[in-house]
Amino acid sequence: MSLQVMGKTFRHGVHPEEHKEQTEQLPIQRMPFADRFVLPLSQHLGAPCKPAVNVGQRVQRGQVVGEPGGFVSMTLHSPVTGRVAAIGPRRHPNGSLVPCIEIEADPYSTQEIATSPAVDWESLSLDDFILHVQKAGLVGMGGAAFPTHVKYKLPEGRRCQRLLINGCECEPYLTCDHRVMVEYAQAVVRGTQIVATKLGADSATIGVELNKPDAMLALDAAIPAGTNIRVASLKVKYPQGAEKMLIKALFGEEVPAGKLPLDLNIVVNNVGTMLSLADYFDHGKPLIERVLTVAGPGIDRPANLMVPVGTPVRDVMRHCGLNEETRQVVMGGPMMGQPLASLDVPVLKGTSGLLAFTDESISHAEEYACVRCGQCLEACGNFLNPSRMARLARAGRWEEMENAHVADCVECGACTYTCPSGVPIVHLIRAAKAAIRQGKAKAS
Amino acid sequence: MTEVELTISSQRAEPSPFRLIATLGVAGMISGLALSSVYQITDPIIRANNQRELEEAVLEVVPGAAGMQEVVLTNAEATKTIYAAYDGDDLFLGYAIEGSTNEGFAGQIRLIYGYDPSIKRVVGMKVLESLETPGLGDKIKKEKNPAFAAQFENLAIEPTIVVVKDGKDQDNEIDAITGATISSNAVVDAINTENKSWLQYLPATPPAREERDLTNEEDREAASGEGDDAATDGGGE
Amino acid sequence: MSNHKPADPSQYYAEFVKGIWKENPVFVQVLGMCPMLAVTNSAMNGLAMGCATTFVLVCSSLLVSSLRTFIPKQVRITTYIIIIATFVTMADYILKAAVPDIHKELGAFIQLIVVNCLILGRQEAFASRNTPVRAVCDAAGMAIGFTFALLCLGATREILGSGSIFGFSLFGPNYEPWVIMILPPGGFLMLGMILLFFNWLQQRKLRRRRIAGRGVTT
Amino acid sequence: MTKRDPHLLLQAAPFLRRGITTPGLMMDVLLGLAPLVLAAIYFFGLSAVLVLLTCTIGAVATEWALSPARPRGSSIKDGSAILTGIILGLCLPPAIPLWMAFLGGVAAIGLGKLMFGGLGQNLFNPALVGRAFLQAAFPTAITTWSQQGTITEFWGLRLSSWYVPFTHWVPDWLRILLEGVFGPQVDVISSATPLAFIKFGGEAAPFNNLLLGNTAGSLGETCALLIIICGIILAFRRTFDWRIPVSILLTVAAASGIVWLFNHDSPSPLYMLLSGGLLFGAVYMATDPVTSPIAPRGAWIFGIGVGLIVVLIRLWGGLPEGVMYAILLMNAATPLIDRIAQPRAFGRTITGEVSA
Repeated sequence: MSLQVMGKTFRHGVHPEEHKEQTEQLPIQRMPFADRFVLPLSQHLGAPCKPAVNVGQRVQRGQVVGEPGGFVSMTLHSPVTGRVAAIGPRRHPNGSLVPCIEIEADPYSTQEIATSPAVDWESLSLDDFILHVQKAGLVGMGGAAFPTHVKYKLPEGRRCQRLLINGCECEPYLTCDHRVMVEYAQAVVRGTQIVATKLGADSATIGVELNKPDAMLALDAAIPAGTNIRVASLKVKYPQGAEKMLIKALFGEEVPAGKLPLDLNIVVNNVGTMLSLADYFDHGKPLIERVLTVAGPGIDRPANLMVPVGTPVRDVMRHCGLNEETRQVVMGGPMMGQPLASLDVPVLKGTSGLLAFTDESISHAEEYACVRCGQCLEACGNFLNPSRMARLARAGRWEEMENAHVADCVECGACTYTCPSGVPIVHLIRAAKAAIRQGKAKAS
Repeated sequence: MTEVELTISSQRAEPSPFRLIATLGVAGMISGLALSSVYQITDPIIRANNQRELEEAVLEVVPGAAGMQEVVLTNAEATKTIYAAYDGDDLFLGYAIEGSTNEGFAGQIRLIYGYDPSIKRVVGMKVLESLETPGLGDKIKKEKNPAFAAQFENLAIEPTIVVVKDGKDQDNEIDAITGATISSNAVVDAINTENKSWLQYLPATPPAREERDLTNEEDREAASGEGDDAATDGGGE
Repeated sequence: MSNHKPADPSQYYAEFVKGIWKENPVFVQVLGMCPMLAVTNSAMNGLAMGCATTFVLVCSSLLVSSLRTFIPKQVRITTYIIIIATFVTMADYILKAAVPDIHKELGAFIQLIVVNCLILGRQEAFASRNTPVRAVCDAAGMAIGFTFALLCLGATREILGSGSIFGFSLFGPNYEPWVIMILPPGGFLMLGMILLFFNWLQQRKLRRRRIAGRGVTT
Repeated sequence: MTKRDPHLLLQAAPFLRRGITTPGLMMDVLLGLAPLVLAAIYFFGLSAVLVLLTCTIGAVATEWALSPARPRGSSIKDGSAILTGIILGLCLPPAIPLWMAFLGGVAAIGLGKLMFGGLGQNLFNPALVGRAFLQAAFPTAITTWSQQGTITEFWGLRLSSWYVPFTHWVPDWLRILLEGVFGPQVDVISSATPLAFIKFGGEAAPFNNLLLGNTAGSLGETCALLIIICGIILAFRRTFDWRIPVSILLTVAAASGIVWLFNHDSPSPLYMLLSGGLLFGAVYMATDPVTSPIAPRGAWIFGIGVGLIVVLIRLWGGLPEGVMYAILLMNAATPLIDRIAQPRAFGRTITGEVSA
């Protein structure tokens, strides 16, 4: 066994209660097909894709319904066999109305996936490989939904020296990556191997926090002999899943502010992305479904579910038994997730979890005056001064905030989690960032 | 005509340097005149005030004194004026010696104390000037706290005067003011320093009372009548 | 400017009264803080300082206003300073001769009246633009306002800091003086409180006026 | 179909909170002070209770009366006023007249906190402002220390506690009444603190007395051992930044140690550490988060500054004790320290440039 017992970690950060016991032992189940699917044309960072189908047209599961609208854009596939019911604005989980393709499922279909046969990745050139990743519709599945192929487009003078697979899953409640690593260890390792080979990485590291020993064992067992893939153990800490923190924890190197891991010749991917990538190259199956965790005190039957992308949240909730007392539904993790105003929004490619909180479980933080206790400084993995940021944001002193490196903030929420005075620090920072962006837009 | 108007208006806008200097000169001259006349009137009064103050201090620190006269002491480095005090019958009572120190809590303290050579004791002390903290250090002043000053009314000086806390029991001890040890120390230090420097140079026999002295009622009245005379006689510095 | 208007006694009265309350140099204009804070540790000192300032202010206003047409613009400040300094030095001598004890307490602050911005300010803002009578009215008003302020501060500080007023003990020998009140920080504290009080008065007046105004309209 | 589900609460992330609140932190400090309060009562009897209670009442009443928050008094809930009152009480002498203690509480909150805009805005430690106000206003009363043991009975009270406001005098009827209720009342026999002893010529107090608190001094500052133990516990609970007391104490020890090496007449480092209000100040007052630097590097600078000023005042200043002024001075320097001692942001150099 090559497992380290003592995990590595970064400095600062917080230790929220994990709450993972609800679902971490539950095997991944398949979610039945819903009646209707809503596919926002923009489920990723970058340009939205262009619809490639017409209203009324029949589509097969896995068929392309949207073509990329540029390099930083993705192909979109139908998650279901059925008929295009509408193309038009629908509610996005973030509350805004965005152009979507709405597909009505065919209740009598066998739901065969329209696949091309497995791709012979070994013979592909790097550029063709990148094109294929784009065609597979792969985005970062940790939450940010950054188009995966863009990460592989190495700029001049950079190379992928180290491939880093992020299996931290540091957000409380979420266990989907955990289950993926346990149940699809082979595929995850295979995906890692494909990317490492194609990018010519010297080594590949899968970072897993110590609270998932079974995942570490499964991955370790799945790594074929003679490869330079290894599993590294990390202490449990939030926000270790933030890529810069993860790099610091594992390699002790700091990604310069405002730069990308690539500047240190590192490429970081999520384990879920590796699973989908392996699926595509081995079975020709594009990203049309993903694993997510449905949990929280407001859920009667918590589960790790394989859910077709585009499934309405309401259907998922109904499937898992949303109970009456639920007062808040969050898409994503409890630290960085998005509160939902409506359940009639679709599951996206980047959705890692759906959490329901009841009245008692919601932390109503009563706000007191900031006493400059410094807890937020000790929480901030980016070594910023959140207390000062909040103060400046309240005063509208944007320029000083920029000088205090507000742009470096990854909005992990650790400061707000830890603040004894209940100051909504990260919320203020987000508002400030928006105001700064607006000011800049106006100025230019 | 227009030319004349022009010159006038330009003069108004920009007066010649001469006019500026002249204005200032005149202003300065008038001011000087006014001040010198006020000075002429007030200066004798001010001098008399100072003299009276000194006298009062001398008479206060030597109990029973009614008159004084200056005595000039000389040692190797310097000279010092002290004051001999006499009672109503011109009998010598003791000396009044001025002392000062910079070791006060808030800087300089000036004081005067009475010394009776016949019994070798300090017989009185008065603070002339101090910046000590009101309510604390300024208790060295008699008018603020009679108890402290009273300790100097019969105080042995041999070997030196010593400041103690929690009650005096020797003749040469001074009980410090609570919370103002530094001020108390400063007063005693000032006296000790003067004693050390000057007591050995005191005349062997007390100086006899001279004829004319400002402490006499008639003389003082005369002095304030003829200001200049009084200033030269009494100032003496 | 206004010297062409016919003289109206009520106007003089207005010039006189404004400095005492409405435009009080200390409480409203917050001028002359240096002597204000430095010498007001007793009512007597405050009063004496006020009188000295009154003397200087009234005399120099009269002189400046009388000579205003003769003094060239370029050297006016210098001339004002000469005039003010003369009266200040006079006041210094007179106080020294008449009340040596108080003079000793006030010390250098008598000389520092020269740089009291209230005095130079009145010359520049008022005396140099108005007739002598108006100037004297204004100066007297301002000076009385200033004296009143000094007296207020001096009295409160003396009462709290020494338990006496004008040297007369108010509370008997058992009074525990607040030493801080006679020290410089006490000056700041007391001034702050008095300014607070004045602002409160003003706001209350405004509020009342607003309420009264509303009453008329409805 | 895309309407909002009305029962859903929209609240920004994060949805989890650590569950530690500011009042909780204040309570932590209060619990950390409890042993000192008990020790004060043990050493100084009922007087200690009265002084602490009066200070606290003064502080809380001022917070209630002057705070602009609506509803009135809601700012009392954070517990900071109570804490200020107790800390102020612990740094006062046991025999201080109660009306002065009350006034100290008023000044602490009024001048020290609310004037700056309330909790979190104040530049100076409120308790110290109250203490400094009393020191400046009533220098005699606040430096009249009574020796422990002058009152043997717990119920015996110091007569000076009962002075009628604005005076130093107790009317006869009150005296008789008090003696009827509490037994004999005693006039204060003043006694110098260990620091005053050594400063103004006298013998040093034995170390075990300093350690166990058997000396004259303020209510809370005498028992060094207890302060050290409570301080260590609070530091481990991360109630305050351990760097501040540690750097203060190390600096005092080092600076006075150097002086002591050259001049054995000056107090030894150990004596400096254990006597006076140094330990109490370093543990409970310098660590006030509002008025001390927030970043770790700033905490070190702050602590070293306090330590140096303490040694300067104690050895060369006119006062026997300098902890209060040292902390107040460094409080004033805190915004400046915070400006120069920001944490080094991730991926940046210490000057904020993007690291290469």
